[in-house]
Amino acid sequence: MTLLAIEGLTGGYGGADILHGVDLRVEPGEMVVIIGPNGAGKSTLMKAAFGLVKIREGAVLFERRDITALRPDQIVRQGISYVPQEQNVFPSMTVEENLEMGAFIRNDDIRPQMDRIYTFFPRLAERRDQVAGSMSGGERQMLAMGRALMLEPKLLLLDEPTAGLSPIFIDQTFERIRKINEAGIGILMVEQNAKQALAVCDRGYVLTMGRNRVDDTGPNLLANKDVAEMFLGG
Amino acid sequence: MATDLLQLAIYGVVSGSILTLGAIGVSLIYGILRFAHFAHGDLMAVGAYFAFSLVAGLGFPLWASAPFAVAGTALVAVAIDQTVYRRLRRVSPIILLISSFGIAIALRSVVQLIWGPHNQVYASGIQLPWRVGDIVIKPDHVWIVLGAIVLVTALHLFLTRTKMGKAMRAMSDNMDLALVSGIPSERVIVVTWAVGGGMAAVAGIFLGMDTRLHPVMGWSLLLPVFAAAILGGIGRPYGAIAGGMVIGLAMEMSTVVIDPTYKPAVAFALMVLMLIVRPQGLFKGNP
Amino acid sequence: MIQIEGVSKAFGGLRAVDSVHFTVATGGITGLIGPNGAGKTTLFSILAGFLHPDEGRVILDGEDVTGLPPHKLFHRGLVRTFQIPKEFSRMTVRDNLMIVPPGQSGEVLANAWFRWGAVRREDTRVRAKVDEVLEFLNLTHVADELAGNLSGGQKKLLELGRTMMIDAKVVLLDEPGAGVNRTLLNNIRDAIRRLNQDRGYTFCLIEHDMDLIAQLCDPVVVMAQGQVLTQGSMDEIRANTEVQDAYLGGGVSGRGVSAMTDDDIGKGGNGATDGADETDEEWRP
Amino acid sequence: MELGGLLTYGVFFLTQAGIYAVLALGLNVQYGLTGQINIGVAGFFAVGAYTSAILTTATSSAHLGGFDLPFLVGIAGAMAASAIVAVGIGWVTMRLRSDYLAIATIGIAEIIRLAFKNEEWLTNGVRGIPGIPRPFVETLGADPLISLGVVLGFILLGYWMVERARRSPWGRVLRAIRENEDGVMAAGKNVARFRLQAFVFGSSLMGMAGGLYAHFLGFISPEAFMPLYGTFLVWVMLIAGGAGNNRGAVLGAFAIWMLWSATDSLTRELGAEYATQAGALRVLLIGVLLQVILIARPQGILPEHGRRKGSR
Repeated sequence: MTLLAIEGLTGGYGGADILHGVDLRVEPGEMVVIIGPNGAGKSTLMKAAFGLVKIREGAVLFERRDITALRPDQIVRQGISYVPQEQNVFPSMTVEENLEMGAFIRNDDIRPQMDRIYTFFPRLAERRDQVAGSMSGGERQMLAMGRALMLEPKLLLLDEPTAGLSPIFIDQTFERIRKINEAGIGILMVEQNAKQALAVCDRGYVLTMGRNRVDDTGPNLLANKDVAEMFLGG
Repeated sequence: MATDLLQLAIYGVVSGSILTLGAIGVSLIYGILRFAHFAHGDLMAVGAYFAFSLVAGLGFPLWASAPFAVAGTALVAVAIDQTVYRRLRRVSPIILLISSFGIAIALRSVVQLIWGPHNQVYASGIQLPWRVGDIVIKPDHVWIVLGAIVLVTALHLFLTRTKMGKAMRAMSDNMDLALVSGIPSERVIVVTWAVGGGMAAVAGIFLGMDTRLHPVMGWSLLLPVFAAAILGGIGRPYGAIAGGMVIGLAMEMSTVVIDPTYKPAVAFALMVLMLIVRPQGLFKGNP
Repeated sequence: MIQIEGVSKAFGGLRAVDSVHFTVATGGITGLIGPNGAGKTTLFSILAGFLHPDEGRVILDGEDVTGLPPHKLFHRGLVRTFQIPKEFSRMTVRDNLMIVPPGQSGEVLANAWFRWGAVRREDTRVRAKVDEVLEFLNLTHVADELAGNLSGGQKKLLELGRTMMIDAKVVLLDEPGAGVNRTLLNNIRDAIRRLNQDRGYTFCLIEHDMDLIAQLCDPVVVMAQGQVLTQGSMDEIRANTEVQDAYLGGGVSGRGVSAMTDDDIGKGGNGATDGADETDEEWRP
Repeated sequence: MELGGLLTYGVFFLTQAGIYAVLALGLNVQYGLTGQINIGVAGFFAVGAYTSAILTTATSSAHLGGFDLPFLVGIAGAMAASAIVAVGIGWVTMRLRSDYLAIATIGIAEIIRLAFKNEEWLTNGVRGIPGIPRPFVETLGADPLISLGVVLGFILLGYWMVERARRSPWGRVLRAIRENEDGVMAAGKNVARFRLQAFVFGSSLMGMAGGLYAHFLGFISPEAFMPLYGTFLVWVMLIAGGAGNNRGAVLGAFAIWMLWSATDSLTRELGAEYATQAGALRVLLIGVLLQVILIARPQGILPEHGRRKGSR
């Protein structure tokens, strides 16, 4: 059963449409990356999947259920977590509190999941009582992912998880995302660092001007000469 | 002179305690709903009068009527939010502010309608003060300060230990992220009003103990309450504690040099000074 | 026209703009490109006086204008537009443009009362100028429409129209083509070209539509991670592998633009140990 | 009520409503055109009233002055004094968010009220200032119709000033600031200066209304101002009439004043012993009315659609 299916999505903010009939799917356990030049509508597409963008036409299906019209808080309950690109932590709250907020809708014991996250991100365990606002960018990104994982989602949406990070941290972040994915969690992410992202993902979509251009496996896209040119036009 | 100052400092801590309780509510509401709630002073008056009804009407002791007054005021605050503010939230904070100004006036009229325009007291007769050297301390003052400490501690525990309290902080920190985390914003807003209203009721009761009850009692405290909230960084409940104490002490201590009538002017001057020098407050407030 | 000399700006620890040097040549159209977060818009904000640089100088026409407020720079003929158009949505298109000319006598309140005749006459002149600008931009048919009802592309044209209302010397355009349909995009492109050729406007524009850049701009300056990566003609830029890398990411090390460490991003982090934090744990849900 | 009495009442009613209309016009400059929230309307009103009273009354040992100056000088002084107060408060708050201005105006109004009550050398304290001459009493006599005429004249003047300001390039800039401040800055205008001008202009109109009030009643004391209700009524008038629309402001003032006066009959119906309750009930009704308007018809009776044609 396809995990996430986006079909013929058209929409945007307010008046102007940014997306024009985009199709995309994520199979269970798959890692899918969306790349494309700035302004292509990558982040908008991801937000649309999460109910944060006005959708005029098309549908978003999650495990064959139509979630097109649901609000973000309802979509969370379906098993999708979303990590925004910026402002993705609660700055005045501690690491531990941030994680708790990630699990707000859960009423069962969240301790085991929190322990798993601390083992996976040892840095967060060290800083569990530190307020998020005082942490470095890389640590915040870990925390943001940790918060989203607290729900034990089936699908994780990541919006440019490596933006603003130093090279060494970029490598680590991709490594961690791959490990999360290996555990069976579907991943859909938007990335600027297209080469690295394509190298780790199963499949990739290239978006330009709010439309699908190419989709293929990561290695194939990486080898595709047209893809590089798409970023620089011509 | 030294004893005079110490005596004034005691009064300052007492009124600082009252201001703190009011300013915390203002700050909580601002943090989550992003508007300056001008009816907060009058919510304080409503709380004070609820308690008065139980004391004067049913003969309850004041401490026993306080919980009912707190619950009643919290209910009033939530009811106002659900009937009026909720409908205006999507419009703009400016409209909410104007609306709350109207609510302030309406609440005061209701108080006047039900309880009359005159001064009232919880207990007549003179309280026997304690004397420590030349310092005079009224038992009521001790209760006020202790009560404020207990409440602030309780609020602190609520905000740091309970899921709902944390959700309130989360919403005030980053509204969008709270939404995508699945935090139910409407429920948090209702709780915010209940907590803010409850704290206001206690502040009103304390104010009534300290002085007297009067329909305008809350409105006259609105300026110092906001001064305290702004001083502490509006939207920061913890800042409100410091802000409340600074304003309370400054207002009382200033009476050494200026006419006591102008106490509000002292709060005003401090607030204006703050706005010029450091608009974000002592502790960085919400932008 | 504009010389940018070692301009830097940091937010918190993030060096959004990091000792940038380049020159916007008089009478040219300079393109400014680069991946998201490269610091292009921040640089524009500094040039137009909306932000104060931490370091460096901005020279306009030989004069140091670093740190002058927007309205002063405006009066010197330096105008910017915004990525998201800042139109006055509940005012008519015409009024949006009539606002612009600086120092209108009717902006002095007393003149509105006591010299109404003169104010009217001046307004008539401004109105004529507005009509001309609207004509130029093909917007005449929407002159009395509320600006908020315009399409994205029309709003971009309106932004351009504002710069025409004062005879600007240098115009900084922030993504004039973003979210604009093809037809209107050609319209915008022609307007920019005519303003440049016929009226001698100097442009510097941020744009992600590389076709538009290729058609209009020479030279093109590429920014990445707050710094200028390279500059040259669009053909040179396309051939430059560094630029491709900047857009596609990867192959980062030793590129010279990656001086930013993670420690720069947030305060308080134990920067020295960051990066050494490899985990071998598997993620088990 | 016999005809003569009715007529007297009508003149009295119109004069008072007219004074409120001037206040509403002043507030319209601040809120309607600029989006500024002034909760201290009554403060600027009081400054105007006292200034004009002190300038025009005969010399008295009870308060500062009086200076026995002509009525028009009094009004000019009233406008100037309110403007000066507004410059002070505006200078501090113009660069800040609008809610800070709102809080600051509460403070300034409160301080003004306290000062007028306590500084006896200046205002004769709670005993007030009597004997304020009616407008042009020496040349035209003391007929209430003269006062009404004068007030109506000032409404026209105020309306003309505000309307012209609104239609001028100055008003255009203000509307633009309300829409998008950054855009106005990018267009090279000094936003803070325009805001301050609007605030001061509006406040001086409130001062003008205060002056008219003093001359109309002939006696003022701190109690005469109902500090808060003064402010509140003016707000309801403006919101009901249509913020941003000058005709709306004037219409709102007359309509709400009519409603306010009509509810006055409540007081009489209930009898003297319930007078205070009746008063409170009236205020409550107006408070509820404001909420109803904000929810049901926020644009008021006459919406500001004039902005479409704006500067024609």
